[in-house]
Amino acid sequence: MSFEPKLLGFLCNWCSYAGADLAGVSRIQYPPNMRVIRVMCSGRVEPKFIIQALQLGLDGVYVMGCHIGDCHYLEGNYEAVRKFEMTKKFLSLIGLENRIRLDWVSASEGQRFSEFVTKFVNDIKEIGPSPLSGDNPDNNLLDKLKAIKMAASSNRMRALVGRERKITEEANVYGERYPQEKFDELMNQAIKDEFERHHILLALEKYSKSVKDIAKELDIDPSIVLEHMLVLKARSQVDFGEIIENTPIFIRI
Amino acid sequence: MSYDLFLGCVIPARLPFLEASSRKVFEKLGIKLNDVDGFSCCPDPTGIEQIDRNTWLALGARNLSLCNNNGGVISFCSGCVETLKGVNYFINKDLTIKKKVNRYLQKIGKTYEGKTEVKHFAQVLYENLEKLKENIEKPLEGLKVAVHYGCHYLRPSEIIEWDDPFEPITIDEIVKTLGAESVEYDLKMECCGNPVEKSDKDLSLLMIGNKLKAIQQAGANCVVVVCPACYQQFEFNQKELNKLNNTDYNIPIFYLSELVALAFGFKPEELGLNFHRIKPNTLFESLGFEI
Amino acid sequence: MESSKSALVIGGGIAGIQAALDLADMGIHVNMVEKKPSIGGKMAQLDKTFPTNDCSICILAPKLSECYRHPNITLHSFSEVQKVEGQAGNFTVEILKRARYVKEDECINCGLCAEKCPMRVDDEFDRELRKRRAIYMYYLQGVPAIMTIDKEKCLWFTKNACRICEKTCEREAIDFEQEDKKIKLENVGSIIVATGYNLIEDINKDFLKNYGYGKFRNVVSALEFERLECASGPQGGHIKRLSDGEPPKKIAFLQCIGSRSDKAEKYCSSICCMYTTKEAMIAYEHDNELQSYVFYIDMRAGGKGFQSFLRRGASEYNINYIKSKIAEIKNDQNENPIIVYEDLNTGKINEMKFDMVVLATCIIPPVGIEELANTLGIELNKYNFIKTTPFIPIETSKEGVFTCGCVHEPMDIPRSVAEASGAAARAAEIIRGG
Amino acid sequence: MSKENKDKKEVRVGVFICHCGSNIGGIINCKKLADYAGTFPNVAHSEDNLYTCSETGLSSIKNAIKEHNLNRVVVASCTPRTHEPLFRECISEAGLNQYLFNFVNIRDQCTWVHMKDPEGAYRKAVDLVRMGVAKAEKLEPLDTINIKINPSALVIGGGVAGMSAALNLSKQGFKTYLVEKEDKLGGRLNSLYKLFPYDIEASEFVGKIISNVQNAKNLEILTSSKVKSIDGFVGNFEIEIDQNGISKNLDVGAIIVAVGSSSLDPVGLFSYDGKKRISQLELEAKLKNNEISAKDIVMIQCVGSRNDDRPYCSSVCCMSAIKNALIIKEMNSNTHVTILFRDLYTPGTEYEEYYRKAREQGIIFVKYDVEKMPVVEENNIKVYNEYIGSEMVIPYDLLVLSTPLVANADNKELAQMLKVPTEANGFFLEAHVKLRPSDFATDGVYIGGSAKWPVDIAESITQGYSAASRASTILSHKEIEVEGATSYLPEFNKNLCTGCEVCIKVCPFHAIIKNEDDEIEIIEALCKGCGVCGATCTNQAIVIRHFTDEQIISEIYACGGQ
Repeated sequence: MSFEPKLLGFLCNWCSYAGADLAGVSRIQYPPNMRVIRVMCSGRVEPKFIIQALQLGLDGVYVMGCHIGDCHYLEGNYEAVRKFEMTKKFLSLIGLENRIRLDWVSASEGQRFSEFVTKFVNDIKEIGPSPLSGDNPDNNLLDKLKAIKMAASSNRMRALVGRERKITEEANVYGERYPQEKFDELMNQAIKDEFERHHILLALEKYSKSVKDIAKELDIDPSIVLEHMLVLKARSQVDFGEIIENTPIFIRI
Repeated sequence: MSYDLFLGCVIPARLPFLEASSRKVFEKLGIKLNDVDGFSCCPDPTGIEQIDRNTWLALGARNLSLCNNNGGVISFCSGCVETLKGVNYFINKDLTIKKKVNRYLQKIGKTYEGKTEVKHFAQVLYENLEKLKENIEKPLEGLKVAVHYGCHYLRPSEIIEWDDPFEPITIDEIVKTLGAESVEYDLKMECCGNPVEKSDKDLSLLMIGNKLKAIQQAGANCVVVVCPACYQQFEFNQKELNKLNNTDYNIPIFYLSELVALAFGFKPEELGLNFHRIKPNTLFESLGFEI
Repeated sequence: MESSKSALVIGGGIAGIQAALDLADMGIHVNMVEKKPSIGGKMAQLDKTFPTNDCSICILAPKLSECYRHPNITLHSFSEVQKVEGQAGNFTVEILKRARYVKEDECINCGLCAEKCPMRVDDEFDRELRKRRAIYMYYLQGVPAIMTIDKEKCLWFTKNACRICEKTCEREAIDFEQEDKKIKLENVGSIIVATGYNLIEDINKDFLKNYGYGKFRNVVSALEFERLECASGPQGGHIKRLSDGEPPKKIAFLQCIGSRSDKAEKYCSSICCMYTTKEAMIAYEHDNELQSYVFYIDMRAGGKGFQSFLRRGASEYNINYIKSKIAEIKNDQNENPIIVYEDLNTGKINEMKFDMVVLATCIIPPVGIEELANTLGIELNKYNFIKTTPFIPIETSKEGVFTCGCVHEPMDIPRSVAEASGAAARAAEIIRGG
Repeated sequence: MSKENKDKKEVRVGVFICHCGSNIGGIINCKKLADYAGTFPNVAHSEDNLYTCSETGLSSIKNAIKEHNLNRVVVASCTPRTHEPLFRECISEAGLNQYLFNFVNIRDQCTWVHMKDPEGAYRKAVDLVRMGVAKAEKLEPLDTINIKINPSALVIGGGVAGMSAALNLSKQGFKTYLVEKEDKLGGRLNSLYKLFPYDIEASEFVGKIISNVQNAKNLEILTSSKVKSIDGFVGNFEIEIDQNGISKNLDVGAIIVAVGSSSLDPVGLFSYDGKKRISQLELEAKLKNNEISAKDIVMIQCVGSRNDDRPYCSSVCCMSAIKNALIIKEMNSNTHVTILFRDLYTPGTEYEEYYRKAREQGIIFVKYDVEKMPVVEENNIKVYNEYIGSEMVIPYDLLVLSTPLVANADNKELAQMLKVPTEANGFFLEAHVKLRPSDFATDGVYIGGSAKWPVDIAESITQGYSAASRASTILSHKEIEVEGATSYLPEFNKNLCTGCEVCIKVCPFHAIIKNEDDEIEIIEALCKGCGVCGATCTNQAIVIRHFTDEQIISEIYACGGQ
């Protein structure tokens, strides 16, 4: 039988969930591939939720909220955008970014809702089943995704994305505004670093390794690994274990 | 209550007995049908409309312009009804069409405003269901009817504006009112295949064959139709099919008016049931209707 | 602060709803009377609302259900006020609750009956741009979500046949024997009249013929256009010409149709300048090649954010504003309306051809206001709007009877809502014996 | 508390699948679905009902709760948006906390939209129910939060709006304080001569209102007073007032902002000099003292408004200009009055009528265009009129400039005290321009009159009453109940909080503050439960009740992959 993707949708209670209901009241038909989790506001949807869903092998995740400006909580959907964009950037590191989507659906747009879902289902059918679905998922990819989940939930990333609007939209007390472009650079670098760092931590979970081992295992330049190691040590997430023929072996704390 | 009667071509020319039963039914219901002089072909909503839409519109409008009964006009033929309703629809929807059509009509000193109401005789029957009940003398118990609505009775729904285009109920309701049973069957909403007969006989046979098969499987002992085209398709092709793929179809086909008339107590011969190719006699005997 | 006295709110539009909710939230019991089968009024018919372009039903719907569920509000939909006696602080009111022929506590609005009903009827809510069945919900998101049988059109009431709805309804909610009910309310402390407005096309189509309305298919009224734009409207939110279903590329919006005019109404309808710009914006969002022309006398945009709204319209949405007077509207053989106008900036007479014309038709007092005024014993002003006290536009000529919204003067939603709350405050004063 | 006793008690979920007649039952096999749900761990009971929302359905829920001592209830049916309240009520009648209910939408978002694919619909329904149960297992009982309400109000501003609000509230029986910074009540009306469209003396009109205010019971007037500080939240505000240097403390339940607006001085515009070229406001004074001798009077509208600095229409200037023009005509019909305008703003019934009257009285209206601004010379004004296609030269001996109402300079200060926003032009910004014109996003604080936007007297008065009404919806209750599903910072998470304050920034309702001991504190009374703070909290310390990470993640798991 043909591939029937399984999708998860996070719908905000006030607009998109109501829109989905209207599609029902108007009997507008669409494929039954999407399961729905109702949240009060799209701003509640954390990156880790989206990533968790992919990790479980779901083929795609949809986040829907009120149109910008219509948010029942004034600005929740602005926050949703920032968090979603960060998640997307993370996932693009491992080529899963096209499996998640963010859209606005109002309470009167039953038609629009069903069109969006239909389109998403078809697009996912196009790109095929998630490499993480099925009985033997791609474990290497799974590890990376786990690393991403940890990274996205890390204090640093949450702090960054949490402050993004404040930093880029309003001026600080000195009236300085941090330009979006520059922020994006910073964000992208952070995403890359934190991904690698948490990937390293994950690698160390099993057993302790030297910089060389890790560099080889994760195929990252040793010098970069070393830098990460120092940061992680400073964060006291790793420490020296024993030293074998003057190569330090790192252990995870 | 009275209506102008639009007979069309097929019924008077080829199946006059259908007209007979219909007229009897309406007389019994006390609904007067006036015959109007000068009606032409409706014309045919599948053929002519495709070939020359303006002609179709103009002729249809001309027919309607002849009606002067404020009850409107009814027809025993779904095709005619669709044409006449269609002409109304387009004339009222698009003023350019209205003007154009009236330019044609002017040449014969006529005008048409698009105000004449058009009804299918089955609709009128449904609208008078209670009266119909009162007049029933012989409930048609034991009759297992496969209702075939046919396309033009329902679709295009924005033109016909009657009953549900996908899950219609009116004729089933009438049949039930007559005391017969309406049998659900697959492909109920499929086309009978008549319109393609000229261009692709095999396809046409395939379509009617599938329907008859489904009807037989559902255990119906007769079919009711409300359109002369469907009637012919069902009547004339059963023997042919039997020859082709040695099936044993022998399912009597009734026109809705005939069933109503029977329930009203009319004798089969009064209705010219003997003109049917597939004689209902055996069926009637098996049900113990005295003939 | 409980009170034995209750309040009566007449009209279930946004004004009435706000007044009722405020009073109810103050702990005062409210009887709300709505003529139509569902509350929501004109705002429910709008696609979006200026100047935020919020989706109208999205922001309205929560208030509707709040109104329906509020323990302090008794909603009498499909009902009318028939008799009012007594005076401020103690009115006695008689309400006629019209029969829906559907049991309110049984119907779950599943819609099966409407699917089966064979009768097609012009849909009033959609300004007769589409058909509904003879048993119907006034509109999809309507509250209360209960079906109603259209007695004028139902086959049973007209021809004594069918009753298919009765057969299809699994909850046996259909009740053809249902009868109109009289409901008597004692000890009503004060009354708020919020019966809203009608539009000139509702009573005087002939006048609009001068503008091609009813004559040319592609000339529509603003409210009709609102429905055409709406995602849940007759064209599913795809704006198409009524003549041939083609998407319009050039639309004319004509202001002051029947307003500020010696031929119809002398007053200004107040809201048209703004909603016209909104409609043009939404239309543009549907199709970025669309060009809009607004033919106006004075741009009246005094409200919050209104001026910048107009600026955005002109700069970002292809809207051209022409200060002008309309001379004539013609129609070419392809149903393209042609507008002949005098440009008030240049004094020149010009002609322009359009795919579609939208008329900002005049707001008029609600049909039946005279009877209501009689029943209530309140005065109307010379335009037949409710007469109010100088500088206190929520006070009628009768003590204890207040008003809000368009029933006393054309106004936009925010002002209606503010007035509604204001009226509620005054009503509370009386009920609490202040 | 909830957490512990949940751990103690084993979770027993009851699942109820509604046929909704054939709306659901006609598409999928509800019986089968119910039986299947019965096999989930922790599901102690499952059944299908023809209509779970019917009396029979509800009572069977109640019975099941007793019989199988269920402590969680899941109903799979239409949509929570219409029916959740009903079922919550039902289970609380059966003695369960209402938040232990979870709704699964298998009609509006399943059978109704997958009619043509019953198998698909069934598969989806199964997943949805599994997810619903998974969430239900993790649900915790919550208490709705009650806030005591102090039945008294503070009205800031003693103009018509403020006075109307104060009058109404006091008449409704609430102790009301009316604070005015000037030494007497009346506000803007004190500087006006007559009022349109009825030509009533402003002093006379406002005088009546003032005396009503002065005679009103439980209404305390504080003139020459300024608000110094505002603390607390809805129902419990602590205000500090400074009255001529003496500070006073007031405790009130609600606050109404009616501080009005100021009018722009046309300094540097159209060679304004305050003598021969004056502002509309100065004209009022001259009319009051009957100092008008000029024969040729020209008025210019939109002076300093509807331009880039002030891109708004002040909406009252056209009417006041017309009014004063008519007064002048009345005094001496030979005086020529010309009004140069851009768009005449006389909306509605009476104003339009008034405008017509003005034309009949021979007042001349000339439209000018921003592209070609009028040029003021010593005794003439040159204005290009496209209509006649040439420049007009209009002589004048008195030039009156209609300047817009502008936001008070001290609005910002007050806004910060109240934690409410102002918009680009400095006027106060209400919660929603359309449907909440008198509210702020912050509960218990309301707005009326021209402090929000330029409005005429009638509208100021209405808005005053409107704000009073909104305040009364709070003040009328000894206690108000607010949604229990709020965000909170559990004791056991306090150590996680780094005090980074990101949550404070993202909360649109100012429900999160840093308290005296420099700890993050969530004022649950103000929380609306959107959950953004929880999603943002850098150390994931904040918990969103009823939508906890735990609950959502278990839903995700239940949705699963295959």
